[in-house]
Amino acid sequence: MQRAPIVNDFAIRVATANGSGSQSSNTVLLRALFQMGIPVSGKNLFPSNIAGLPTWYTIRLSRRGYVARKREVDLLVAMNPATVAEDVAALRPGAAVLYDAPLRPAAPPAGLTTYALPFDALAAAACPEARLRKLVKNMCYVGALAWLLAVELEEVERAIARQFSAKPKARELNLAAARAGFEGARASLVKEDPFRAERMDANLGELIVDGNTAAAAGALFGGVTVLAWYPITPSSSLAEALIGYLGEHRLAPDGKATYAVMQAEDELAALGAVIGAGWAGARAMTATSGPGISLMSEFAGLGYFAEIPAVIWDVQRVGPSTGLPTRTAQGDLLSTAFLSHGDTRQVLLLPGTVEECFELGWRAFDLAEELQTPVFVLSDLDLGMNNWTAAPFTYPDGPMRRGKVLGKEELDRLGGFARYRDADGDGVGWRTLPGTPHPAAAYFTRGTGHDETSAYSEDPEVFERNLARLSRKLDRARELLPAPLLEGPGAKVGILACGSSHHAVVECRDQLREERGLETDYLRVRAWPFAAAVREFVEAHERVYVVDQNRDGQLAALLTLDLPPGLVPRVRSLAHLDGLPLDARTVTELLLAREDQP
Amino acid sequence: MQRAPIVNDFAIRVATANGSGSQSSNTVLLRALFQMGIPVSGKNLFPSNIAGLPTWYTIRLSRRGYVARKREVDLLVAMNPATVAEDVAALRPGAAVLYDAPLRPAAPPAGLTTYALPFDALAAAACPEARLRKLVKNMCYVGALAWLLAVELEEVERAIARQFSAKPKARELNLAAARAGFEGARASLVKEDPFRAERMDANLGELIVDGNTAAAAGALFGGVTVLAWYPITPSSSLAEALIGYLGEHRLAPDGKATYAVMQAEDELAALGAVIGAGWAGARAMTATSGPGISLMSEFAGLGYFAEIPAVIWDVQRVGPSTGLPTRTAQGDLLSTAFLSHGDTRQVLLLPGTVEECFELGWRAFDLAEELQTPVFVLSDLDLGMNNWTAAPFTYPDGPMRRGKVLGKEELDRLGGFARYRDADGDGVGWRTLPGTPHPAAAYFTRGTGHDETSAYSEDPEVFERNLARLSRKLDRARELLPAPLLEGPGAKVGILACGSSHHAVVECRDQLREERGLETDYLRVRAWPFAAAVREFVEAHERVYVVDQNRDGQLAALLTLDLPPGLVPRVRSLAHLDGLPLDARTVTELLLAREDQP
Amino acid sequence: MSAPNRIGLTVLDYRGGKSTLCAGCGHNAISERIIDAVYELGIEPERVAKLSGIGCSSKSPAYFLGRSHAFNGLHGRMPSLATGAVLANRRLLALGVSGDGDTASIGIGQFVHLVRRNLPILYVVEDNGVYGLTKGQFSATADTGSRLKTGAVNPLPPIDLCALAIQLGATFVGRSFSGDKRQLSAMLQAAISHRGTAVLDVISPCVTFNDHEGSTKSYAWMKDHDQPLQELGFVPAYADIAVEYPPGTALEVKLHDGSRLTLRKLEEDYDPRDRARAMQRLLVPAKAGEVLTGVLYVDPEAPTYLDTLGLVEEPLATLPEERVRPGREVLGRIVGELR
Amino acid sequence: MSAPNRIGLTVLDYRGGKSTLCAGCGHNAISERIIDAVYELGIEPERVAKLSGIGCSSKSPAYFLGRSHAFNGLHGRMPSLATGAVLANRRLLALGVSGDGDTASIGIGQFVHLVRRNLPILYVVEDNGVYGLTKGQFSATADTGSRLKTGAVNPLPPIDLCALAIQLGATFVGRSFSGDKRQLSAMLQAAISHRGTAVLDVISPCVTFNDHEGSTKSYAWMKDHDQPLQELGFVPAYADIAVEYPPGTALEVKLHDGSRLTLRKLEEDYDPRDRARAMQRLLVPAKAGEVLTGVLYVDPEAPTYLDTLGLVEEPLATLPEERVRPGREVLGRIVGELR
Ligand SMILES: Cc1ncc(C[n+]2csc(CCOP(=O)(O)OP(=O)(O)O)c2C)c(N)n1
Ligand SMILES: Cc1ncc(C[n+]2csc(CCOP(=O)(O)OP(=O)(O)O)c2C)c(N)n1
Ligand code: SF4
Ligand code: SF4
Ligand SMILES: [Mg+2]
Ligand SMILES: [Mg+2]
Repeated sequence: MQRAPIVNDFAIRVATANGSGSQSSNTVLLRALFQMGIPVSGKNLFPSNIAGLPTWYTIRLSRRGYVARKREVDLLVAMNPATVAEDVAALRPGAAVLYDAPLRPAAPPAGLTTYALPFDALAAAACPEARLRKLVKNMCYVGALAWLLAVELEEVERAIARQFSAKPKARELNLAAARAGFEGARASLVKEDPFRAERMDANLGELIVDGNTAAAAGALFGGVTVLAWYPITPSSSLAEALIGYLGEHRLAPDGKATYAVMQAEDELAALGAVIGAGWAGARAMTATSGPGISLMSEFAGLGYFAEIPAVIWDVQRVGPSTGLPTRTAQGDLLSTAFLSHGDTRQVLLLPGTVEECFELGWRAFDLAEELQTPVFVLSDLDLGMNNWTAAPFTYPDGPMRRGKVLGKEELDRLGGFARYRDADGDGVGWRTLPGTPHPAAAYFTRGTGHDETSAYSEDPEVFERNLARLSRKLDRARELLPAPLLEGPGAKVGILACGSSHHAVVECRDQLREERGLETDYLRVRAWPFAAAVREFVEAHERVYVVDQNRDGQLAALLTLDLPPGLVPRVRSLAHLDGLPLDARTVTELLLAREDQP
Repeated sequence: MQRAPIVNDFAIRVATANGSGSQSSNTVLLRALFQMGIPVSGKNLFPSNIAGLPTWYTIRLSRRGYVARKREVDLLVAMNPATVAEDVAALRPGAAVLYDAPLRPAAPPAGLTTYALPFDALAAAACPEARLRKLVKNMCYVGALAWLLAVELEEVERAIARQFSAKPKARELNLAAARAGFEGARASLVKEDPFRAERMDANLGELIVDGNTAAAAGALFGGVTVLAWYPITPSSSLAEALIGYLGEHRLAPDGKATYAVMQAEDELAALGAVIGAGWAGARAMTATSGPGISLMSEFAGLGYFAEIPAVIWDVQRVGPSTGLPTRTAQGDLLSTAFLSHGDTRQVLLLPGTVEECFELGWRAFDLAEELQTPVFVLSDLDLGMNNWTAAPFTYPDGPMRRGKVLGKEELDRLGGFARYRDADGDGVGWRTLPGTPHPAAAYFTRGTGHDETSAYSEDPEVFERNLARLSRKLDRARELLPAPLLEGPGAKVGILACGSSHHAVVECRDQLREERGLETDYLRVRAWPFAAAVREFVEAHERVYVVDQNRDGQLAALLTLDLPPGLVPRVRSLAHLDGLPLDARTVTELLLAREDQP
Repeated sequence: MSAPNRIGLTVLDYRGGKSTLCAGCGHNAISERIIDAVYELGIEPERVAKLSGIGCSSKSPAYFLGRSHAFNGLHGRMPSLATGAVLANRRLLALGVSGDGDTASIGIGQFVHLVRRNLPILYVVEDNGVYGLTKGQFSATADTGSRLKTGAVNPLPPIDLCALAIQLGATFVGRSFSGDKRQLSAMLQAAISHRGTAVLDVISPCVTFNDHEGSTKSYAWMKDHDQPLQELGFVPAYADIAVEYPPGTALEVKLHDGSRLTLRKLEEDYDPRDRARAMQRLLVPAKAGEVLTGVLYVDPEAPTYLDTLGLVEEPLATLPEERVRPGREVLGRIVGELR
Repeated sequence: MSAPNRIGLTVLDYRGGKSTLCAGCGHNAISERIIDAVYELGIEPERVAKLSGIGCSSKSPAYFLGRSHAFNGLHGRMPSLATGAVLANRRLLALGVSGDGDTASIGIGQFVHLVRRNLPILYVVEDNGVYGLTKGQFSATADTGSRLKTGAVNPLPPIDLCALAIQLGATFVGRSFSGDKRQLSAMLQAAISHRGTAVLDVISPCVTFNDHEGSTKSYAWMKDHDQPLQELGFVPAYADIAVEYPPGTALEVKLHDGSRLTLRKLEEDYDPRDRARAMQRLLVPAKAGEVLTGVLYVDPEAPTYLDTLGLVEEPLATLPEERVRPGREVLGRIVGELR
């Protein structure tokens, strides 16, 4: 039964154990395919421990450029004895499996193509030193796959050279291992599955990068001066990448730093330092995840009420509580929008691509300083830690916008100022920085009730007026924040999503069109509070499906609260959370189930 | 110009300085009126400092039994030089003012009746010891008011005797001062205003009590065993009252305590201890206010996800941030409902009267243990710290309901158990307490993903199933929580409110009926997630006005998120926040403004 | 299979799940010692409550005492959870497990206040100088100048949790090393037998992120720099064994429960009952990089938080309704007072 | 009106708003001393940043230095705010004001880590043993056995913030009394001139809630139990005054900025540069209830957090764009690395 070849449109899943060095092998495979001009994406599914527990890495090749997770696995590489049985059992007929010979699956489902290779022996041949063999064994499967899938061996070798550029010995060993795998496969396997990689011309000039690195690069070009952080998965790599970039690109000629990095004692202190620094005029940021956001609640309210610029990256993981620290979610939308007691509202930025992680990396500072308020950038583990192809980053489109700050000269001219006066009708007052050498520069910042001059006040009217101005300020911000992106218009059915859901939605829309003839328009929101275009989108559609990677439909909730009540009946929540990156099929199924409801 | 007498339907405002001992005088006045059988209420408007800043105390007499704040002041007692000018300026024509003679207001508005008395001289005559005079001066105005308003002097004397029952000397001095005020007024004033107090037969068997004391008494009868708290206005008096009651009523015969009180180092530790204690089987509680709630976010999420009973009183004050610590609000509804990152939802109880503070004081423990989740009781400063008349508290209507706990015997019979299995279809699993002497009793509690046996799990399906059960659990709780109270039905217009807004709404409905002929039905919700009756109420009305003591319409937001989308267009938010206890006139005006909108 | 202990259980009854920590991680060895100690003391595993924060160390309670309840709580907040649990049920034997990040960084505030209250608890810090679970950043116990694998150097001074605990009035303070079976076992048994807070700072190398050259929390470093103050012995209350030492060479400290901690002196004038001397000794290291181990301070009879609060003897959690809900007459009285 | 100081300002230029604290509150006296000290040192008020937490004490920055920026932040979190502010602008003179509740209870974690970093800041704890603003509950510095007005007795041991700070490696630690004008003024001036963290625990009676018999933080108690270690003097860097003492009776400590702290010894063998002895002296009170005041410890040259981080000399906050936003070629390089 010879099947028609399936070219550049399948998913490979590699099952290994955490800490076994498979990360490099998978990256090499991904890069080799990328270098062949094939649209690819990689998703790492790893456990919340350091070594020994199962890990899965999925690489998707997609001729049409889809980069969301694909729910079905086409080719399994089974290297982990602990999971081989269930991994194989989960395959559908038509799939293939390449397994480490000792792991022969007991009762594989019917219809699988199976290949076995003795990877230990291959590694032994390639690597004379016994104690290093464990490290290169995983590179053998890369070579074997190259043969199986017709991945160009030269690209594999180029990718290995790049991966181990700083370690010549490791490079040689890995090259040998890959070749051993390739030769081993050629020598003993007979190709029976239909999956093939073939050179294309995508990816020209593109990068492979994860969202956290992109965000770090963005912050670098945002002129960040203070980073205060506390490690937490999946945000640590954002801070660590930034520390790397700062050390490389932000030292003065005398070796002194034009930035300060504070590893804080916890998240309360991290945001405290960011707010203190923002108050004193620095571009200050932190990066954290759910538990850290909860701990930052009190300071977030102070930042809102005392109107201090601050940038907080929340690389979301699965909650509630500690939840699943190494799985992805969009679970903090609602609680962050209203983070802190009392009538607090926070600005959310919602990047959906790694390019946007870069752009919001710098733009968040402009927005925080212009609006004088904390700005939360809600990324997620899928976006932040997985590898994505991306267009080269664009240099900021103008000088840094540092908001309304009065210096000595302005004060000389004005004689004085009132910190919280709505002088310009946009809800944003003028501020001065501590240290400004002018006798009228000082004001007294506080989290208690205050009048326009920032003097303490319990006066009911003063309080009400100030709170109304804060509300106006964020309302006016709607059109200042990154605008939603529309694809359409013209259809009756709308889809609304944010963040990393984007990639599943793009594919889902094609599925709906191609499989059901259902045309949809699509609005991707990139900030909250929402721009007027969001309301207009709902107005223009009979029904709007809102895609959420959480249990409770949090984006739908924010939308519901923002819309004129008359439009709310058009909103339909499609919420899904199981910790895996969202795939198109799930969205399509959920949507069609609602469409087909009587 | 002789005006018709106004009997038992006016408001007295006393303006003094904080820390001047006026609290006792005002309490005596309130009590004397109460003892005369007149419906009264007292509202203390005090600054966030300890001594010297302005304080206002308002006593309202209301024949019809209205106890909300009355916006207009009818009789001002001006004792504070710092505020006399503005206090007098704020009076409407027809009002009266009794002022300390040296404070003669410069240019009082027209149409005021004014009385002056030399209170220092009166106090001097009543109190030979010069250094005590300052303390009794304020009792002189009570005596003077007694004469002016025909408050029975015997009742004033009874109230003084009660107030100073433990301090005979103070009692005598204050009696003398009140009499001196009475005589001084009789000797030198001519009654010209229309305001009069007259004996009625309300208040029979009733108490005067603040909500915090009532809640403390409730907790006592709820069998609280662990209180962990950190002081914060306006919740401290709840904890302190409870400590008093426990010391008095909960010592074993040998003097040992059947309770533990921990003054924690902060709010994180307070809720941590409560959760630790709840896990170990105690009835544990804490009391706090907004900033404390923010700090408790992370533990609140753990409590939700690990399913630990806990009772948290949030006596709300004005936020955001430190805000106005001595002013009232309902500003934590939304952020507490979704307190903590991830898909967390919390149970809210919403007492509206001091009687309910008592009842929820004990019932909250039953609910927390039955539902195995943190229960937040959202009171507010108005309810918690002001004095209200109340019916005597009702003893709990049945034995303590301690929820699903397996002991040694049950385990012997069952052999084992699975902590998070939905064994009974209500979403609530069975738990065991640490220390249970059975080899199968133990389970491993965690905030990370877990399966039914509480074993660590990152399995997507296991996680999704568990989260769905948690959602179901709270959905099923809707009818277990205190039911909403309906007044009606029959009208087209509904009003929905919660908490201390109740008292303004009751009066507002009469105003609407009497002044505009507008009939309304009224639903007071007492818990979130809402019971089905809430949806039915909206279904049964053309439009539903939702009353909120916050800026953003938080109760309306919770309602909007809970209703089927088709009903949302009926919801109209009436939100108001200036830190003062809500008054009926404000609600009426807001509502009519919306009604009259084209 | 080991012999049954005093209450007829074998070591197997004290085991937990399979460890998911890295092979060779110091934390695994500490888990073994905890199993031994509780087994040796013949304590019912059901009496133990395991409490922990977040980190590799804080996961480890899953790998010992599977018959004990456990609460793996929040990062840095184990002390408050433990306090609540002990107040709810004073009969529990609270066994707190934490890491250096969990205790010295995010958790230092709760640690300070736990120590101040002298809560009955064994508080073990599995100290590797890094945040293992988040991949090896320095924690607040990392020594000045120590190096990460990446080459990064720690510029800040370490928090010495033992010195800090003694300064705060802790009543049992010891330092040990995950690799020192004998010392750690005796210390754990004594600490469990102590009536108040027992703080043990156990150096526990992270083989994945902090066991290289340049680390001061590595196996190699400890091999060279471990400086034991005493040879520890422990005689449980139920055993009636006399231990003889030549006069002046040893100390015996009788713990509240009647058990005895024997300390054969290696450093002559050190007396772990002298708080000021202990502080002094910790402040002035005898040689560069020395890691002083042993029982650093002990005050066996200091009142605990339970004494302070004057609790009844029975667990509060399970007092019957009639002892915690006053009768109708009390409500009548309270209502009367408010009339 | 006072004479102009070195920079031509009078004391009036250093005043703040009218205090809303209770008359007689110790905090008011401390505010006065702060005004004096900054005036005496001739510091531009615009250079000062006042930071505080929440409490009566933390309100007090509104009542001095009206020409300085201030941030009255959150309860217990002043240290992190201050750290951020100083990192943003190292030229600011950070003046942190806190209370004993604000620091020793809720804020102890941030305090510990601030001290550990040796952030350049003057950190004043206005210590009255109670939470004044919430009406007088015990704080964590209340002495064992001290009494509230209600009769409640504090059963827990106090946290000695000075001993704790020294243990943690603080580089300037002093204790004073709001009522001791001379000592407090000199100490404040020296502390402001210190280059790292200066922790001052200033006993500051709460007249409303903790000034009665049974309190150990009352005016009366301090009158009887204040035990000064030295007579302090301070000679600013700009003044060139020689101070002569008979040999052996005094110590002079030269601070980093060239100013000098003179200590006329009242207690013979006390040397505030000896950390171990300082700890020792604080642990073993000479007489019951003594409150040891004076400069307890000083290390004038220890590296600060700014040294640790190797910051440029200019304030980070106002570096021009070209120094904080790398050019297009750098972006090109970064992009290239990711290709
Ligand atoms: C509030 C919060 N912040 C951060 C984290 C991420 N985190 C998990 S473990 C850990 C550090 C653990 O270090 P340590 O206590 O030393 O334990 P080890 O892993 O070294 O044994 C951190 C920062 C978290 N879980 N929660
Ligand atoms: C998070 C939080 N918890 C509690 C409070 C209430 N609160 C205000 S001031 C204070 C204590 C202040 O004590 P201290 O620092 O000693 O200052 P003092 O008033 O005695 O000068 C407390 C608990 C608060 N504002 N914020
Ligand atoms: S990472 Fe380090 S601390 Fe964590 S399990 Fe591995 S060796 Fe142990
Ligand atoms: S209450 Fe105490 S601390 Fe607060 S201002 Fe008054 S005297 Fe000072
Ligand atoms: Mg560690
Ligand atoms: Mg205080």
